[in-house]
Amino acid sequence: MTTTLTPPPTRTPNAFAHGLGTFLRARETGILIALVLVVLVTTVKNPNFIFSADGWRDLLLTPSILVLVAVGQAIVIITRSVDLSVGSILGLTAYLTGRLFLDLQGIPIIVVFLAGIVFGGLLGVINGMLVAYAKVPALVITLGTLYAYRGINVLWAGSDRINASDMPKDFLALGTGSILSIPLLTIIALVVLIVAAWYMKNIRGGREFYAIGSDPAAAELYGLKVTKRIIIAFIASGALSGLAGVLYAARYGTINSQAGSGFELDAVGAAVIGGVAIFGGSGTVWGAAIGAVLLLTINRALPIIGVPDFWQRAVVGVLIIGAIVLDRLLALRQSRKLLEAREYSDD
Amino acid sequence: MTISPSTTGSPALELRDVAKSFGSVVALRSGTLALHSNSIHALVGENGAGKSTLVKIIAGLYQRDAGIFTLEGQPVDFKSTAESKAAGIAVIYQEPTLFPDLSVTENVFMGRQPTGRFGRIDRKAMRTEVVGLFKRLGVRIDPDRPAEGLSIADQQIIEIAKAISLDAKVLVMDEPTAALSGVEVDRLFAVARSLRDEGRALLFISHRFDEVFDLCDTITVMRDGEYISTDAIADTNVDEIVRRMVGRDVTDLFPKQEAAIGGVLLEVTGLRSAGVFNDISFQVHAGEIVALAGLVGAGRSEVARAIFGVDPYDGGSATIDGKRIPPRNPSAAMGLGLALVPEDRRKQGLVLDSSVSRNITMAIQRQLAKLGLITSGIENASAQIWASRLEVKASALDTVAGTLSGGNQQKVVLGKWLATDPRVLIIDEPTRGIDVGTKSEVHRLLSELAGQGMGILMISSELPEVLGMADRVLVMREGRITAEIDRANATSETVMFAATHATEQHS
Amino acid sequence: MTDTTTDPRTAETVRSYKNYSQPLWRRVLFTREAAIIGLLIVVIIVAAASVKNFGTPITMTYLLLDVAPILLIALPMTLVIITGEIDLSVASVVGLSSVLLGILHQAGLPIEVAGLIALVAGALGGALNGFLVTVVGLPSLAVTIGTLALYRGLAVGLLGTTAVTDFPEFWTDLAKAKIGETGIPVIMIPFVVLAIVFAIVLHFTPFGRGVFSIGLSSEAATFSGVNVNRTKFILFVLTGTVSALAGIYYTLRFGSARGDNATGLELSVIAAVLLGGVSIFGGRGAIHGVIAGVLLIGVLASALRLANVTSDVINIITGVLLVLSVVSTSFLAWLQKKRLRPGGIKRAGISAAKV
Amino acid sequence: ATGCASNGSTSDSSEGGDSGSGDANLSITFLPKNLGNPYFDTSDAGGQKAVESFGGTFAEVGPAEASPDAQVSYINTLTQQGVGGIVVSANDPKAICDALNEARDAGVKVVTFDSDTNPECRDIFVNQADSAGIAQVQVDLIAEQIGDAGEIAILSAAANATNQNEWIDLMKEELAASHPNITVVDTVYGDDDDQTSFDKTAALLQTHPNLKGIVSPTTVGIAAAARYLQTSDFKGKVALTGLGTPNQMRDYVEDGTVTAFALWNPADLGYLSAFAAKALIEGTITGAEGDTFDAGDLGEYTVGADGVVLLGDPFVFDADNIGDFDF
Ligand SMILES: Nc1ncnc2c1ncn2[C@@H]1O[C@H](COP(=O)(O)OP(=O)(O)OP(=O)(O)O)[C@@H](O)[C@H]1O
Ligand SMILES: Nc1ncnc2c1ncn2[C@@H]1O[C@H](COP(=O)(O)OP(=O)(O)OP(=O)(O)O)[C@@H](O)[C@H]1O
Ligand SMILES: [Mg+2]
Ligand SMILES: [Mg+2]
Repeated sequence: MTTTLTPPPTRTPNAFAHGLGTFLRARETGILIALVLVVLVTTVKNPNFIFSADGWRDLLLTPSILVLVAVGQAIVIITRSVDLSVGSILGLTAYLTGRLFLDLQGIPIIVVFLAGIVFGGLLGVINGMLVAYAKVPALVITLGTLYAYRGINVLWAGSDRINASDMPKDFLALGTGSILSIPLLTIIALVVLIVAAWYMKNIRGGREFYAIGSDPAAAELYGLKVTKRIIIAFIASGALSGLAGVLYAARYGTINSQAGSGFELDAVGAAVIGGVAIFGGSGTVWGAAIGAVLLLTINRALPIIGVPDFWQRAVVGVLIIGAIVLDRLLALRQSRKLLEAREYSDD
Repeated sequence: MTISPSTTGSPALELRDVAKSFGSVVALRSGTLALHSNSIHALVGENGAGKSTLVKIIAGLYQRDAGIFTLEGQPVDFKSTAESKAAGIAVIYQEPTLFPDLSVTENVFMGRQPTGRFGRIDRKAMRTEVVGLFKRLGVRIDPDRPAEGLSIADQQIIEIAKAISLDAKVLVMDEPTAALSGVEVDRLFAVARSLRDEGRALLFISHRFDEVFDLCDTITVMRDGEYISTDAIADTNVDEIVRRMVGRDVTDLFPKQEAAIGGVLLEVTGLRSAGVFNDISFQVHAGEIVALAGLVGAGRSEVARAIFGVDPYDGGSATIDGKRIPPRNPSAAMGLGLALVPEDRRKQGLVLDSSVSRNITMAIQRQLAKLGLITSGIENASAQIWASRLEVKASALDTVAGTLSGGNQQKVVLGKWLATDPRVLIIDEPTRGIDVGTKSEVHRLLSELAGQGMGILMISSELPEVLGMADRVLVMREGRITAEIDRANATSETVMFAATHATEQHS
Repeated sequence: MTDTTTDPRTAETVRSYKNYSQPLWRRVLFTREAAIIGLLIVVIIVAAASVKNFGTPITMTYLLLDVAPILLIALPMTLVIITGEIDLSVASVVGLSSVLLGILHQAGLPIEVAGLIALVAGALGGALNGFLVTVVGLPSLAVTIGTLALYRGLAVGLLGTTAVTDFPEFWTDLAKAKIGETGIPVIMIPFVVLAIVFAIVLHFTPFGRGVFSIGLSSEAATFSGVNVNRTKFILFVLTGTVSALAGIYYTLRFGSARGDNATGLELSVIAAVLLGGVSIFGGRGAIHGVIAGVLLIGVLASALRLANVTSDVINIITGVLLVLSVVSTSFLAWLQKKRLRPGGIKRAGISAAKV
Repeated sequence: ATGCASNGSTSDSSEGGDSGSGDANLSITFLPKNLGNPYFDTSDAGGQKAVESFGGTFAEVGPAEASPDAQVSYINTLTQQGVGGIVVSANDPKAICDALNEARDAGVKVVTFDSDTNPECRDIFVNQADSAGIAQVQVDLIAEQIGDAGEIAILSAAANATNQNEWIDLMKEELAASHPNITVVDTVYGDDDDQTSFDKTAALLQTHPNLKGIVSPTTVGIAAAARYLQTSDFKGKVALTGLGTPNQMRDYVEDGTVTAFALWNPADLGYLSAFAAKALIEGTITGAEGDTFDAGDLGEYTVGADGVVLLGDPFVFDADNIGDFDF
């Protein structure tokens, strides 16, 4: 009887070893290693990739906006939905940001940020309600709102363009400035990422996203509030896309009606590459964030490594497919291991 | 009706004349049940008697159509499982429902994790509690592994741990032991008894009478959705209970015709699949009905699926008339004259959203096609024949199959496979969830088919059905055939003994 | 003995069933397809009456020329979506086949051979999608997001900044030619042939029945002897091939092979297919509805353009129409369920939103 | 949105030809590469001013994204509407050809501006400056700014843009011929998209640490590149020039990020194109070499070889003169 149950190893003595083990087994590890490799190889080829003020800054800055959108996307995908309208939401809020500065001279920057987040969240609510109440697949709904939101944007903006000179210098500085050589935008993205990761890992609500994505029927048996959670996931995605839109305005300085178009594929791509299962239930926002950084860093590294401009999309495609195939193989290996473990325990 | 001596005062939970229908299927006519603190109450009844439905009403998953439901004297009306949980009711469902991607620990605590500051989930506390629970249940499952890939037994244990950890006043267990082995069952019983002694009310559902008589204080019998009786365990015996469960002379139900047994049709030799079944060998002759009996989870369905080619297997072979049935190719098996009526008719047997006529002709599309083309007219003509032969109760041939009652759905599946004109029919749980009248119709049909020279392999968990229909009974236990019993020697004792005991009864 | 038991039964109780529970007109009129066709007719009538120049025959010519690639790709896409899968890489295959046609022709191959190779390349592209979905077992959404980038990347990479424009006049003229005096473009001939083939395959063959079964319940289909993986693989290959055909048409019509040809076309195709009544969950849809869906979007765009409505409003209308069409389906389904289950009994099963 | 109002009247007046001289159909529609591009906003505004000055009806339509197939749909629509003239900047020299020819067969006059099609598909091409001149001025500017030696890179628009590619080729020839110490190390494509151009600039500067200058012969590209440079360490170290509009570039010239850049006046380009269309519609000219027509405030212009009308030499903007312009 004493042999049947070996007490679990006490964790304190070798917490580090345990942590290391968890890290090495995590799905995100592979993708992180890939990222480090890309950065290393590129840096060896051209040290400026990291070791110049701009190189360092761009390494951190360029992916920050996509990181925000990818975090929201990851939350939605983890609950077994998908949000294709993020690019359109980003574009709309970016334009809203410009308009606010133009039409309400002297508006405090913080108010603009809040307005962007709230507006994005509202667009997310529309998605969430349609998906959760009408029980219609998220893919179709958000494909529809992808068109509709973008159309509204074009209708609103026309061929109007917001230029850097239309927005306050302080605001634009947020897009490029840095503290202790870490760009502000990156800090914002990191804060959001850490909060989201913490929530997804340590708060009941966060775990329920995973539960719903893992098995929606079981979630209902457990008495989880499935509808509410799905709507919240879409609000999160919308609000983060809204925040990303405000930051987009700060970073790029010029906004027209097409800002952020095509972002949805990058965001879904980042999440999938980062190990978020497209059928929900597993993956982390960390993974999605690393996926976003990898995606954009590859984009920047390919010309330095010597891949010509025109071939870069093909390489990105191969990398996406490679990542999901790898993920699948790892999952298969895992489930084989579990099956073997069962056979042993049966003996 | 006598009240158990161990229960005094008002019941902790009471249901009276509770009814529930699903469309035209009446699952529960008059469910009556009273659970008392300090007591373990057994609920028994045939398959489809309405036990699980009753459980789901208690859990708040279903809402009753009529009747009274009180908790400690107060009428309650649960709208969701969250409400019943909050009211102190823990439920172990018949089918384990875990989140495959989440860890075992998380599965136990989902939705009610212990939290510390800032609402942070206290993982340490969670893990400690799970380890304690598993120790109490005497199982070795890594609390940190994902639920994905766990065996049914392990999943069932996690369900049990989950329910126990709720620390509920009322604990409902719907066939928790169906997949468990002796050791685990003993542990479970020890825990159940200690819970009883702490003053809780427990409900225990099982088809294993030894367990029921070992554990419980009181027993309620249900039949066809109706309450039959409640007795103190000490005042009754197994024979009495079975008589009440079945409620009629069993032999009347099974109009077995004598058929001439011919040569070997289906021959299975040394079939094995790692972790599922091992060394399966048997034969089915023309005109013969062979029953494959055993407890749920013994692996009978897996054997059937492997023979038919839906599941892969690791070794061995199956032949029809000496011709090898190629693995993983159901359409080739169909070509050789094999038909499989699968156990889960709603998922595997039918395309629920498709019409009756499409479903009936689904397995014979290629035969029906003229010049490679097929039309609704051709399908309807063929479906007409089988629907009327089996007397499917449907208003028209384009009625959506999912809207039919369970028994009629089963008839459609039968029709679909009989239409292929098979030589060998494997039929998995032919009458699960079917009402009594339909049941005997199905049995008569099986008899008739055997009489016409078809070889039938019938998988069934219903003992009376096995005993009433089979020319020969094969018993499976934990993935192996443990006994072969001919009609003359087949009794409930011999079959159940082989299904539950490791040592083989017959040499 | 057998006689006595069977005879009376068949004589007494032989039941006969109506083939259909509803009269023909109800079955034809009360469908998504009929609704879309009706809407199409209404839009055409309203546009002809209120939009200047819409009534002219040339409108139809331009309209059909414009929507021809979408019409073509929508055919196999319909089948793919009915099995419950999706292919987002079609527009990239259009681009790739366009580029292949261009560079191979430029390299001196006769255009017929170049076209054939482009078709084969499209089939191979579809086969890669199919392989990853059926053999490796990946979700088609993720796979085709990847191949969307890959095929487009190959197209852009192969041709770089240049565009190949020197195609034989015979072929470029043919791509725009009209059938006699009718004003109907010649491209409609292969389209109609393909549409008939696809309609027959989907609606009148065992293969088509299998496609529907897979979409409704791939498990039940497997248990009935339908080869699920082979069916899906074939459909992905077909989609790739027809997309390549659309790419060839596209190239010849504009006389220009470019890497970025038809960017974003996948969304138009999917939007049109869904509008045409195909369920994204799989298992339901019809070719005629899809054709009406494509034409509806095309007619709306054409009429609105003629009425000087800007492209953004056209996009909003497309998006809203798409959302409304799916929401209305599930709303109708919900109503029907309510009617079928009187007494307000709660849904038996547990359903939750899926992707 | 603006198109609705003005075009409503197009349809009304297209048949009658009520305005302008005689019964000519002076409804002229501008079809830029895409809407929402400030360069075309300016040129089309110039066109509108011209059309209104001679009493025609002006309209502007176009796709949201610069693609030839979308332009074809619009050309077809305009043909059906029976406008008098189309003034178009081509997204592809060949792809829109047939549509334009059909329009011409239907009696619509076609003027290309900014980016030409093949000559046989239009009546007149109004060239902002001849390509050699454009290439020359940019080469001169960059050579001067980097001291006639070192690495430079080019940030272009779409990879298929006809005019861009032609200029780039000519610039390379000119550099090879007259500035042997300057090497073009890279050409990247920002697709006339702010974000892409911005990110490509960043990548360029990383990839080529010794870069001395960037030439961006597109207004979107030069503005995005300037915005990147402004906030980077490379400000003042890497020279930037190319083609840009004064309003977009004002900040950067004033703070020294950019010393000088060139452009013709896009408003004049649109203005001239509108008058060319008018002359064609009225039958004053046919597009043959040697034809002359009146272009309002700009004076008289002569059609050159291949039906090309040249606006003039590009103008160089710098800190001293940028304050004089507002477009
Ligand atoms: N969701 C449902 N929809 C339609 N019919 C149902 C549903 N659930 C149960 N039924 C029917 O109700 C009847 C009672 O089912 P129930 O599951 O309660 O039986 P049970 O006594 O638990 O049987 P078993 O011993 O096999 O578990 C059966 O005929 C079944 O087919
Ligand atoms: N020895 C075993 N160890 C672990 N898991 C097993 C073992 N035997 C069977 N299983 C698992 O149990 C399940 C078998 O359940 P299933 O209910 O299909 O069996 P069955 O005998 O057909 O029962 P029934 O048809 O009566 O429900 C399978 O998931 C199988 O993997
Ligand atoms: Mg049950
Ligand atoms: Mg079974």
